[in-house]
Amino acid sequence: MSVLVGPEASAVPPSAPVGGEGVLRRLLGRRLAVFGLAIIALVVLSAVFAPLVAPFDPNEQFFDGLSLEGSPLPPSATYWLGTDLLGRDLLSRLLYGARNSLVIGIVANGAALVIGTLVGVVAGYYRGLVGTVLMRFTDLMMAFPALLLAICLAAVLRPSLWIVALVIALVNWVQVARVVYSETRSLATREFIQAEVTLGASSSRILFHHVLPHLTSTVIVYGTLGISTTVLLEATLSFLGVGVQPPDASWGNIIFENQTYFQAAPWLVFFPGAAILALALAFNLVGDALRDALDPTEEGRG
Amino acid sequence: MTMMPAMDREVGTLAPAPEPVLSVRDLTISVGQGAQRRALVEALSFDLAPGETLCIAGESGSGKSLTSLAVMGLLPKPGPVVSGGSIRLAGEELMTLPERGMRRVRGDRIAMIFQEPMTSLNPVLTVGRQITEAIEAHRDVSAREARQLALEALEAVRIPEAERRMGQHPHELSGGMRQRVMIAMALALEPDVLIADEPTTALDVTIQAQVLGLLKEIQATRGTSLILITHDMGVVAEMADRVIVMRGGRAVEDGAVAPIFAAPREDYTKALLAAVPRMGDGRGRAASAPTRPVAEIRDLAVRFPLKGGFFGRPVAEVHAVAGISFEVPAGATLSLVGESGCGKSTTAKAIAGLVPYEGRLSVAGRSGEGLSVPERKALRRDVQMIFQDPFASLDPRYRAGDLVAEPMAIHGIGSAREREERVAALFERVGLQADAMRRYPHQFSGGQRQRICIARALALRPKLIIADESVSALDVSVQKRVLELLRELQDEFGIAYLFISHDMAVVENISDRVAVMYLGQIVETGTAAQVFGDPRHPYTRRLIDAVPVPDPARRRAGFSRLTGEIPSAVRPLGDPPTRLTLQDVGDGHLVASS
Amino acid sequence: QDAKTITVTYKDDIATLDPAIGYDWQNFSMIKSIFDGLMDYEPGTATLRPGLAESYEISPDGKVFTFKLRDGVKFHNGRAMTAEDVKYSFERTVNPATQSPGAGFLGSIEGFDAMQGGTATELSGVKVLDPKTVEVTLSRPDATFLSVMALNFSFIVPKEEVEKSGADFGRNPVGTGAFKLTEWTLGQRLVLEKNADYYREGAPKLDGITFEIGQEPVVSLLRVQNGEVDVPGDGIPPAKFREVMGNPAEAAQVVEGVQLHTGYITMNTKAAPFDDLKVRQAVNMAINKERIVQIINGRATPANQPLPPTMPGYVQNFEGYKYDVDAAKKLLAEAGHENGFETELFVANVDPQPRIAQAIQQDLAAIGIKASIQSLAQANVIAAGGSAEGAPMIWSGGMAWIADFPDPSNFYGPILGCAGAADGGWNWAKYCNEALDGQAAAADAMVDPAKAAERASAWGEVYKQVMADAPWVPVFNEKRYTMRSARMGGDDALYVDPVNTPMNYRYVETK
Amino acid sequence: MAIYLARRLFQAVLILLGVSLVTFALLYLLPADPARQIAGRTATAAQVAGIRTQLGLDQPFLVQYARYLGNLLQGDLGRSYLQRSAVADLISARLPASLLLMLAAILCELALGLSMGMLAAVRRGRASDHALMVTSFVTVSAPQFVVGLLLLYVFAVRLGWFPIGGYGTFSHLVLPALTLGILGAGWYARMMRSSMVDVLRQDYVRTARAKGLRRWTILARHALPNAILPVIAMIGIDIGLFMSGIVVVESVFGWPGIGQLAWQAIQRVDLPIIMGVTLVSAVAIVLGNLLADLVTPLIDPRIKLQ
Ligand SMILES: Nc1ncnc2c1ncn2[C@@H]1O[C@H](COP(=O)(O)OP(=O)(O)OP(=O)(O)O)[C@@H](O)[C@H]1O
Ligand SMILES: Nc1ncnc2c1ncn2[C@@H]1O[C@H](COP(=O)(O)OP(=O)(O)OP(=O)(O)O)[C@@H](O)[C@H]1O
Ligand SMILES: [Mg+2]
Ligand SMILES: [Mg+2]
Repeated sequence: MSVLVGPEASAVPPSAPVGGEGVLRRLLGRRLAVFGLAIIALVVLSAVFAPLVAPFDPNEQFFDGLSLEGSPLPPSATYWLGTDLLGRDLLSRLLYGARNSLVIGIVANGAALVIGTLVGVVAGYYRGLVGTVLMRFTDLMMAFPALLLAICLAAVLRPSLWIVALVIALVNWVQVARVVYSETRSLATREFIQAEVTLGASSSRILFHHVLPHLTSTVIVYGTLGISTTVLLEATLSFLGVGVQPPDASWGNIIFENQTYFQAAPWLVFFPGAAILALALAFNLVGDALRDALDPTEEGRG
Repeated sequence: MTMMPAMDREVGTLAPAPEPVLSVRDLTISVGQGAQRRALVEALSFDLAPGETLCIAGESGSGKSLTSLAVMGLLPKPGPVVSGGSIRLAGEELMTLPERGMRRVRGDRIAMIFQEPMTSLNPVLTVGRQITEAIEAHRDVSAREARQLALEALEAVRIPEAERRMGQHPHELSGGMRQRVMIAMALALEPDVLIADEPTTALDVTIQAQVLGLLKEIQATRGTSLILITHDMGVVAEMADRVIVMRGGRAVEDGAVAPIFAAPREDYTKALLAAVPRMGDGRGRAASAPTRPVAEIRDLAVRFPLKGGFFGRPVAEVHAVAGISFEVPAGATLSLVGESGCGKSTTAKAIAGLVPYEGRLSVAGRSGEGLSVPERKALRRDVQMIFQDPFASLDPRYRAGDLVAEPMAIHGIGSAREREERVAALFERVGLQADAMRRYPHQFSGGQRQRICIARALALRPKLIIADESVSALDVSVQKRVLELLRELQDEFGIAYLFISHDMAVVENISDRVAVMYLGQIVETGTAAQVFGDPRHPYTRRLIDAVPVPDPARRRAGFSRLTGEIPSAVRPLGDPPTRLTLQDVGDGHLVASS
Repeated sequence: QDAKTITVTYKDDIATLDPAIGYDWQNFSMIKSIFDGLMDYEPGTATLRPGLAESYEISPDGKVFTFKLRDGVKFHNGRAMTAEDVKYSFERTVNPATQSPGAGFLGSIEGFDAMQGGTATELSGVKVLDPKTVEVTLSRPDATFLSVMALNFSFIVPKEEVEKSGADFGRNPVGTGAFKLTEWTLGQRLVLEKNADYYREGAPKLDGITFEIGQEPVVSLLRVQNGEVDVPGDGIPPAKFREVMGNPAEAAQVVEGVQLHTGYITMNTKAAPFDDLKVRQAVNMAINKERIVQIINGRATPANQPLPPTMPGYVQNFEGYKYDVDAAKKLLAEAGHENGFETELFVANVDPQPRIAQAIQQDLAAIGIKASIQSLAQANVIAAGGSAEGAPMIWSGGMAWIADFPDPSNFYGPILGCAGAADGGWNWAKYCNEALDGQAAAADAMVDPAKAAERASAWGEVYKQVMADAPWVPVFNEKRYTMRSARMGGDDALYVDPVNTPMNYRYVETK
Repeated sequence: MAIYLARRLFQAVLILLGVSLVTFALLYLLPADPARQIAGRTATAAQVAGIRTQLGLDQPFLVQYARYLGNLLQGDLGRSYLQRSAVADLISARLPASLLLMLAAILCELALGLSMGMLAAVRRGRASDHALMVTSFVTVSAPQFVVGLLLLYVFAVRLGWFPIGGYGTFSHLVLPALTLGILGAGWYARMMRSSMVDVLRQDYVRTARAKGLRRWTILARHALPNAILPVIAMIGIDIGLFMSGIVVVESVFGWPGIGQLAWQAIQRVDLPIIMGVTLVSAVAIVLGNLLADLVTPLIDPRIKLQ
């Protein structure tokens, strides 16, 4: 009987610890994630230190920045990324514009993500009155045109970047909420959530400890894609007079004001577009890696 | 009732097997990379002759499921990988077979029944679809024929109202039914090799007997070879031609069934056999003086609407629980037994507050209805539930240790440090290594997960634990230890158990009282001694008779197969079943008048 | 494609074809080809000629105009036009219920105020003498009245059709014009068909015109290049200008002309700091107009006064304010703004306006004025300019004054006169010089056609004095560049017709 | 179910009321003066006041709103200030085109997005997965105006496969639907990949494989319905998102939809049109979401309507 007395016999040595502190380690263990982090760091640093790194004043309209007929100049030794329609240095504008675009893409988009997730999770879990009211409110917000809200806010308040950020947060959370809501509904039927209920876990504990972690992949998808779309949305809003006003640059409005010129001066659309893409992709890489790192079943994947 | 003719094969003799259908050589499965690499299955070899039944028994976590997954080429990715050895099917090497080739093998030539039926069935597809598609994938049949075959398969595993079940989704079925659906799916195609991973664990004895009978029948008519993974030595004795006993990833003993049962060579095998609970040797415990009941259930009824028709209006109702009353005495064990689908899990869920019910129940002096939030929380602290399907009830993103610590964290018991110590102690007591605390649910075997669930329920030392088939996935050795643990805790802290099981031997061993359920109602209840010693209701008798005996020499000649209408709890709207009245036949031994 | 029908594209919707209401540049000349007024212009010029009126007489005091109507003019519904229709049409425009944005143009007709005020249902100044004769009496002499008679708001509409269609007359226009509307699919296309009964010989030259609506200018250009479209109504988009001009084959299809247009910056003369003349003058000197013209690829000529060069009254050798940063700085310092100041510059948000605004911004910065740009939808800029507190600076581009009719008075009244300076008016500089208003009225009282030159120089004086007060910075006069497909013919002048944009539909032809 | 539907429709009406009230209030707050816009440049203050009275703009807010609602109930959305046409006419003339475009775009993005996402999930971690995901980000980050023009340039001007803008036939529909759909396709692809990756790990997928089903059968029948849940919710959202995309796409392709109408109205502050378009799109969005909510339980039977 001796064999049955001790703990389960095992042919294998105890395995090394895998998680917790491992999340960061696993994240850093992925080359792509590190690459993504590097790009993000690069963008953030160049935005912060734009005055130091930018070759020119972003708003200066150089006399030699335009051809005699008034056309912008393609990339050259002086103007690395070319000049814009007013003869300004595109590179400098991109560097300074990063400041505005980061506020939108990260702060506003992040706020939308947080609000949307909270609303969606709560509505999806507490069905009944709370859920219904929240979801119908979400529907209302969704049915309400964002542009209109923006225009009215702009007319009533003083247009500024933070107003745009506010509008974007107010508008974008809705989509997140919707998707999170439907996923939460489905998650709530899973047995491990029911098990949690029988343990006496409070709803908030269930929501934050057990439902939310399962939503990370959805939230990450929205967060990363949201970067591109919000940065572009900001441009539309600026155009309507709500946000960043000329001559201040943002990646979105550089694209927006030059998009009809994309054949005549492709660099004016390509470079800011590439910047947005790079930022979004970098976040995506990190997001993907983070999601994998948070997901124990992913352990062992390279 | 008819009896099948006795099998003509002699017990214990090996059918001559010149050409094995399946041949496994030096199979090694390991996990991790580089220095972290460790083997989960090591150098396992066996042959499977046509028509042979090979039982793989052994300790929980010894690599049984991994081995069968490896044969199917379905090891999870990322995860354990085959790092060596060969697997040949009728001479063809499967290890090197491309995916397309494997696809044709799977389902058709080798079929597998998975261990965890809840997660193994697709929640969004109807049961019927999931069976027919397997048929359609390999047979050139029309949709109608496929449906017909599927229906036959379902009827073969004795699912009541098979026709209607075809249109139901897995979550509408009881655990045992899901298991039978899995079996039907695998059997529908009559494969050459059938790998059944704990196929009858979730089944009550009567169904188990029928399913085993069915397996034998198919084996006899089709010459199917069977790999049966089970820890139930009764089943082994009943079914096996040959046995492999595994432990820690290695085969410790291997041979024909009779000699092994008669004269086990290895200590482990000996211990395993010794640990098997046997009917009739546990007298239950002496009926102690009736104490104040910890749970009182009065007229509990649960109905589920069955949707149908155009707008998804309910067309009928499942009377899963049709008005039952019972009490769980404090510090004692009440066992709920009964065939699959009779409403045991539903009763448990109602008591745990997971499904809406009618009737009244009170636990630990609190009524279950109209509670405030803190009252409900307090109630939940007193009542813990262990779910039938352990994998589904563990949050896959948490480490086992954290999962077990969870209830303590919820109720704010102890510091983090204390909790950790307590978790470690619990792990030890349920027979899990300390390092298991750091692993995630998917990295455990079925039995190990079951133990995590048990540890979690014990963490709070509640007044009542509802244990739904909680030891059925455990190998006998661990099962024995867990049962001992449950009993110790009961003695120590006065925990009462509502124990749901189909394993009559276990039930007889651990119960103070037993209630026998049939179609949502209780047909007989009394002390273990009363019910097992003097079963009055015919249904009870049938249950007891169906229990397999862990002795190949006493193998039954055949299995009873029920004929006629399979009873069902589905009834038209507004037509509740008539309530049975229970009569006292002496000393609180209640029997339904039939 | 049928040899004699052409396709024209526009981006914006055609709002209405009701002559009393339509006031967009797109529908303005469409209406001109569906309806007619008593007066008309020689094709391709700004020279008035009689239209539905065969002849007219002006009383010596310049207050009574007697129009003799042409014979045989029929509405598209077949009915002959009579003097009653003239009276009806004028009264319809003036009637407040019509809500005509151009009612004010008829303000000099006697009885206008009574009718607008609701105390009269008829214009006392309009009398039908006989079915072919109308007499219009003015409350004051008005030299522009004949031009007004050539303006859409005084075009003749048939009463029965107006009453039949009610508020939707603008969608079912019936006039006497060279074309009639045969199809209008909202938001998609309008088809005009030749009116075979048109009263003028030799017009129209086309059998039909199809207008395709909702086309992005860049795409319209692609379609022109592809031979699907004959005229891009919105012209050559700035983004494509260099490309088109750089391609000899395409450049040959471009017609260049002048426009009765001036782009200017207004400064709010009623509020600090622009209430100081020196500041306004300093700004006038600070703007580098050449550079701005360069930014828009040279599609304009720098301006120094409100009137465009082709307008009577333009002062040929007016010096204006020269670009001189140092002088500007000095003036600013004299005004007490050594360190400059902060202000706002409003601009409509359509390319290239925000760019021009940024160029202006940089020029202002050079003399120390920090102007922040408010780039808004046109309607919002207009609202800001008209509001009681006004807007410090507005760049007029995109909303700028294109003359309704080629007369110097047209650049004064609402945009520089006292009347327009009121709350909600169009005089964004809030410039109000009573004396100048008097001079302007005097000039407009010179009705005698013989005194045209004198009147022009009187107006020239008015604008010189405006520039002395410097409420505006005239920046440039935009040139018009339109394109036509190779199959389009007719005089180039028809494509840069000063009163018909993008072209004179009645006289252009296919080769 | 019928009760649920009735309740949801009732809620939908409430939502629409809410939208109309808020929109009306916001527009009321706008500084633009419609009477002045109508009256034109030459108008005197008295004229403007007259128009204001005629339009009832001098009434208190609630009176104006009540009257608007009253008219709305009779199907009257008012008349455009600048176009003078009935807003209902303007919208109904353009709505079919927009709906058609949206429908085509949804199909387009579903077809593209779901297949891209599924492919990426299946090839997870391989080069094709990375390529697909970069593509999806490119489509999401690319300005639609440029995408539209590029497509137009390549497929209409250069290759001549499709007409250069316009409306009417199927071939007119292809490029605008593609332009609008491409952006959404990126979203769907990303979304789909992530939920697919989750689903592909589930035990029931293993069961399906054990049955020897074809790869695509497993994907389409077993994985897709489970993975598509978050995507369904997105379709409801999409209708809202389209409202902004449609403005650009419609103008690039000369597509006579309400996007152009709305954009022009916003530029010109033509309040009745803004109001009307807002309401119509709100109806579309509310219905879209309702539909998504109704479809979800059909796909996931565990979810019950309540
Ligand atoms: N993904 C994984 N990663 C690491 N270890 C794993 C993984 N899956 C299984 N294991 C370990 O492999 C061993 C064998 O598991 P397996 O599922 O084959 O056991 P089993 O014999 O079927 O047990 P049971 O009877 O409990 O089902 C167990 O110790 C388990 O913890
Ligand atoms: N959500 C549901 N919807 C419809 N029917 C259900 C639902 N849940 C359970 N049922 C039905 O209720 C009956 C009782 O189910 P229950 O799970 O209680 O059985 P059980 O006694 O636990 O059986 P087993 O031993 O097989 O687990 C079954 O007929 C089952 O099909
Ligand atoms: Mg197992
Ligand atoms: Mg059960």
